[in-house]
Amino acid sequence: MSTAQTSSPEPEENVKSVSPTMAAEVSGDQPMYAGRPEIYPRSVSGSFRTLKWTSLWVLLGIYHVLPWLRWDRGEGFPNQAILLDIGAGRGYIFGIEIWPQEVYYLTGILIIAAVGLFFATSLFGRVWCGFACPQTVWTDLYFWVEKVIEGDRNQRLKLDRGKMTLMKAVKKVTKHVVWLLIAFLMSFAWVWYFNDAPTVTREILTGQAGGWVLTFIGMLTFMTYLLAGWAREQVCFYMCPWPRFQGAMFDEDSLLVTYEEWRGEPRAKPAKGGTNFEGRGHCVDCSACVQVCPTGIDIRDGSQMECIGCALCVDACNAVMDRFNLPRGLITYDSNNNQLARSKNSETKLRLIRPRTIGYMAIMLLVLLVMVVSLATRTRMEINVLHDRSPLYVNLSDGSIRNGYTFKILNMENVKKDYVLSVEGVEGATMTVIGIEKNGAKEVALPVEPDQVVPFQVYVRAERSALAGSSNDMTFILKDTHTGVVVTHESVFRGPEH
Amino acid sequence: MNQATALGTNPGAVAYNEEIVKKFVVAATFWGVIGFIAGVFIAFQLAYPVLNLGLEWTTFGRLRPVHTSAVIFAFGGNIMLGTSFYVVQRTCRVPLFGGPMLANIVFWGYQLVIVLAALGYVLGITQGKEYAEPEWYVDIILTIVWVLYLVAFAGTLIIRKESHIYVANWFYLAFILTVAVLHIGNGLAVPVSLTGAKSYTVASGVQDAMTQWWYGHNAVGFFLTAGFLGLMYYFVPKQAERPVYSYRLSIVHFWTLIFLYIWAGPHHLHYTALPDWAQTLGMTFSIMLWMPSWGGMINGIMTLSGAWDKLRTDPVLRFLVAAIAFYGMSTFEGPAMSIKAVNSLSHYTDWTVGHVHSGALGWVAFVSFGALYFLVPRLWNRQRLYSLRMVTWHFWIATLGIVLYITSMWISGIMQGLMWRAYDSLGFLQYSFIESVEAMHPYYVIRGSGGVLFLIGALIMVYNFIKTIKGEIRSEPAYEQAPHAASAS
Amino acid sequence: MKHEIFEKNVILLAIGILLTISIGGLVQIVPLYTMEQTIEKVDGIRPYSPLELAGRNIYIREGCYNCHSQMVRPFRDEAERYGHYSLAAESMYDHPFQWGSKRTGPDLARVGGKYSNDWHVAHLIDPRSVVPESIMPPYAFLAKRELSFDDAADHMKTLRIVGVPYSDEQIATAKEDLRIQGMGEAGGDVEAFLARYPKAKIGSFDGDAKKTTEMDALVAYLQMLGTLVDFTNVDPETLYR
Amino acid sequence: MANVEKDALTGTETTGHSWDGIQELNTPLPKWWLYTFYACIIWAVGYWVVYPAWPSLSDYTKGVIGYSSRAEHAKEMEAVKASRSEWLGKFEEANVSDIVKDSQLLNYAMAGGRALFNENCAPCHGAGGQGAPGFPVLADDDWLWGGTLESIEQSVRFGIRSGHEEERVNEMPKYGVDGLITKEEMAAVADYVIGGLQGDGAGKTVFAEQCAACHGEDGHGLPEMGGPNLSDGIWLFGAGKDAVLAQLNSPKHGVMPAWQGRLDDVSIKQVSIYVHSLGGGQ
Repeated sequence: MSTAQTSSPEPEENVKSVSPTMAAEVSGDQPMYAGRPEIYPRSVSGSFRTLKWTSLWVLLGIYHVLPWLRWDRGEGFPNQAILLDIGAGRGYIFGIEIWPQEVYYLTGILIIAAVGLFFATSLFGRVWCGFACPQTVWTDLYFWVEKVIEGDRNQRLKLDRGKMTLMKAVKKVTKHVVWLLIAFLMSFAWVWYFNDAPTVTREILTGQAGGWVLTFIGMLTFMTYLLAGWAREQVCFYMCPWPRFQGAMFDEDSLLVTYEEWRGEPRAKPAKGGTNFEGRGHCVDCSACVQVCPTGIDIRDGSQMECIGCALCVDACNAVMDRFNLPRGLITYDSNNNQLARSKNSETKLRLIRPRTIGYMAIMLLVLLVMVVSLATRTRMEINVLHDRSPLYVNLSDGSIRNGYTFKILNMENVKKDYVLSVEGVEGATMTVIGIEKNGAKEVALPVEPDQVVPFQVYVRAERSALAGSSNDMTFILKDTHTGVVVTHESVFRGPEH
Repeated sequence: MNQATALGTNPGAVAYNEEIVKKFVVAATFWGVIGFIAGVFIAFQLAYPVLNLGLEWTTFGRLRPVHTSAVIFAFGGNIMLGTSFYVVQRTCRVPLFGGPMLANIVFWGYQLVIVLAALGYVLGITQGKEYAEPEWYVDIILTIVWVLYLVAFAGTLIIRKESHIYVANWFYLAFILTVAVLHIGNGLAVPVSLTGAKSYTVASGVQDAMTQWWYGHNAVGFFLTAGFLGLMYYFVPKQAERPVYSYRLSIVHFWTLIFLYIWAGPHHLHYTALPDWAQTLGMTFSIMLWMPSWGGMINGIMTLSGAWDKLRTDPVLRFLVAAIAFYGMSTFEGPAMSIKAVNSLSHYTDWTVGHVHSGALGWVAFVSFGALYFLVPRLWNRQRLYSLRMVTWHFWIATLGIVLYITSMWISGIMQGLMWRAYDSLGFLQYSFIESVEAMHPYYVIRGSGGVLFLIGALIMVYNFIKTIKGEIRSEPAYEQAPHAASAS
Repeated sequence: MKHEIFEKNVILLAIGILLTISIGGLVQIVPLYTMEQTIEKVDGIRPYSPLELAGRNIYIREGCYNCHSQMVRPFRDEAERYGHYSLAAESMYDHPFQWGSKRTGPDLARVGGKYSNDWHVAHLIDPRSVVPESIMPPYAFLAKRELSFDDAADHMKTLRIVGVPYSDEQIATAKEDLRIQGMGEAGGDVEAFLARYPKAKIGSFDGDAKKTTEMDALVAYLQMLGTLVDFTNVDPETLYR
Repeated sequence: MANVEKDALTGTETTGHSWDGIQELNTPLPKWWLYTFYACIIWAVGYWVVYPAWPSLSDYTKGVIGYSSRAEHAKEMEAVKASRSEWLGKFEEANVSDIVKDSQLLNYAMAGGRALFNENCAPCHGAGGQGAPGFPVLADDDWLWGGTLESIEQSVRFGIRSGHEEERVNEMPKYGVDGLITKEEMAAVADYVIGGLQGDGAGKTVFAEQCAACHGEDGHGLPEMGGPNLSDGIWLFGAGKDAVLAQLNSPKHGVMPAWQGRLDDVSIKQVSIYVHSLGGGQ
């Protein structure tokens, strides 16, 4: 089987430019450990770069702005559109309020996220890694800062190889300060999602913020700075599991950043002013694709784990192809099948709709549907009933039987409610509620304050003759007198063996 | 690789004992399916308790050990024994020590242990220690079988024709030796009578707890991690046709892994009546274990990195890549969960179950599937598998199953933990326990569905194997790589 | 590379592995036996009575530990939900320990005396007849099956070998004690029994005094769990370790 | 080393060995791996210094901050207690019947009372007040000394035959032992009582003469003086003729301690409210 190594005419040269992960070539006693070779990506422009900028600013914008949106929920309730109040155990997403026992929506979101990743990967390869992953977004931003302060690739190379001067020191310090500021802003924004953003901002700026907030900000600032400033592509190479999953999720029809090896090879530098590309490949070996790569690889070695699919090399190569009046797309977003077809000059086909993508779509839609339906039909009141365990039932002095229940009403709405409780299933059963109903009634009115869980001690009493056996099914019915909404809860009524 | 010739050809002409590997492959596949079915069944028991059927033999309490033992020891064990016999012969270039006779005794002895143990669980014969449920008489048989296994394996290493012992075999050897030590140490018990099944463990209370999790954690550590790393070190470079990434890393992470792993047991006993000092050791060593565990991941993934372009066309490689990814994820999640503050929330909840299954389904089962798909056509001397497309479908379906499983257990576990410690505005416990049970229902349904998908994937594999062994080839579009320069013109 | 010596010699490699893996286990397990403060000094801990032991064996047989822990951790919520945190002393006669690792159901370390016998029996026969939301399997067969524990004395002798301090008297009266605890006065001298096993719960747990069933044994065990130590008499600081 | 080759793709050397076609590269380890490993070790060492960690055969290193998970827990529980003190003030001021009218205070009292009950009362009265032979059921509506909040609070505070100066006390005469009535009369009145206090025979006469003063004319009991209701089928010392005869012959008398002094005022209020709720809240 032929692999990339047999196809490279000049492997040595290849080696030099590739493999940032590999140590310098040392024969004999190699070092036990090797540091990370610094990467100096050159800036580039083109359609994918534009897309990447757009994605970067849109995502950063959303992330930093979202918590500042307001949403009126009435007196005494947070007016932040998106807020995860851990202390109170509430999540607010615009008009939706989530209680702890409704966290299953999060499962839905996670499933959609995971399947969505599979879906996107099966269509377009590692678009997530290339354009949307926080690691990519912040690293990209850090690259940009680096470029603005220290200059483009060649200037940076020169700067780093040169001696320490005042100018160099100033540049370096400035860069790291800006990096830290960005990291700080990132972590600051994180905290906004869990606190009232204006309040917590004021608290931090006036030094009144609590220990947890500061710890979080400190940790996240440090981690962002470390990961985007120092670790960079190593996170993708070694630590993150998604590159592997996505690698496994490609198929023959997935569009990936691909070098058209059959067209580009044998590569060679063009003769002076040369326009003759007879008998040679279209690759002019300018190494532009290598220079712009944020992970420092050579895409011409074929699909690699290190490639995050950002397509900057496509932009770089297209510019070169234009210069030589060669067809664009020597490096291109393409599928394995299309490459096969192209190389044989047969018809190419963009197969976005295939059993797999349909399957992923279906699952995502299904989960989404379940979530929407359950959100739309969920009642904002809930009851929990716990039947007493000791005693299981009580014989009363008039010969009737009584069962005790710990009854909890969750009023998830922001208004005070008057509920009416009744029971069904046991003939003639009456209820007493501690502190509310002393004498026994078929219906008991239970008031509950807004956004509260209130427990009640409920006793149900029934005649022995009304019981069919030791365990009788019984249903509690709670009715909201304002809205007419009814929720029920199955329970049991215990009595003696007959 | 030349697809036209059969895959099992043996150019060195060493008379490897492959019959025994075949047996283990069949047994592993069989027990795997049994274990997955048992898992799906007990998962649905938690969602729909009526599935306990009202019979004493089919309650969750009795079937859960059937599931765990079937997947860990029957499926995983047969994979380990089978692949170690395959790998040790080829990497030593000698046939198995002890001949077919010894190998067969190991095989049938091991199957006997599995059957006796499983029968015992259903009938209520158990030692009551997780993952070490078999009673004393099964323990004794297993000890004998295991020693014979060691003889066959180490014997082959001794008579090897290669000058050096390959790294896969270090891991296999560590697995065999350590599991023996753990099994004996944790299994010490005095039977009530020689004619009865019941015995009482020698250790009690806190010492027994420590011994149990020294065993239990390292069953994971040496059975499901070190052992399967051994497997990985053969099948990944073999399937990828790439050299192993770093020999140095192998050495460093091998010794650090086996040294540190054994200390991590007490993190299963955080905040229990185990003294604080032991908990500290358990937690700190678990954290230190992080990098050595990842050493295996790096070696695996970087070995594959040279063969990345094959991923689109080699479905077997997919399983191996995903397995290593899951391994990396679990070995990150594990140390995180060993931190006492995290553990105080996660312990006793479904989060632990989700964590175990991301390792078990994602790492152990996937790397095993990869090895099985590699082995079957070679052992039975077929040109290729009956269908490579079906391997791909197995992969897509199984990954979806894992997603459903892990996400549901993750959320349900965290929610369970939060509900248990939730307080109302007056400072009293907000939820009764049963409310947390009730809240689990949707997750148990989702988890069960994930299990069903995983099982369907495995059944596709079984079908594929049966057809392959019959010698059939499915007519399907072949996987073809995009052209390289050499083939372009 | 010095590592070659391991790669060329199986015996050395094996010895290296064995030494490497031995250290952790030894350091963590041995001191638990030798260090005095490992098991707290508290009054009231006693070996299980024969009926409780039978119940405990049923608990193990049915795999209850797969879903129930017996280990209350020192957290506020657990203290308020279950009671005082569990001590090592409280499971010192547990061969094997049953601390568990999963709470599909609630912790049982202090379930003793919390609920009525009636509740336990009804719950074990059909959990959903008392707790509709429960997902526990039904154990109706326990109530139908008469307890067979004729070899209780052998079990206790075995436990004595592994360190449970059963007295000769306790072993000699094993059968009688089984009867007394399951039937009360009808079975024999209750006071003498209580002297042998203080705080044991006596009586026909399942309401049928004529025979002692597996249900009786299991409920007897559940009803004594966590009740032996009287924490009002324990200075908390003596428990720190 | 023999056969050292250079891998064409990466340019890294192999170790020169080959096993079944598998070769090994000799790539140096990534530095970040090493540093992260070191960082974990340093963190662990630091942790050992601070927390209890390393054992000897008889003791262990305690760590510089003297941490113990159980001591932490004790501190936390103290803090919980302290945080509840604001509630205690409200309880001190209010009397029990005011407390039950405030739903927050009621819930608070119920939760606190339940914990106190389990700790102090359940040993005799059973969890949830299910009772036991000789120990009254608190979960039913049959109250020996009255089931109103105030009556219950008084019973709890001063006890029954507790020796406290404000104890609740009564005594049933030893009809048999002291020969106050004849055997025949005893049998007759026992039959009358277990027969549901029906009929007109000798039993009724004896009852009216001897029992009605405490148990009431109709046998429905007189809670003011602790005379039990004999008509409701609820029996403290056992049902049936033998049990009734035994009680007539030589009555048993239950004793409950006075909790004033054992529990503080607020606790007594809470536990009284809880017990009151157990009985359905008369």
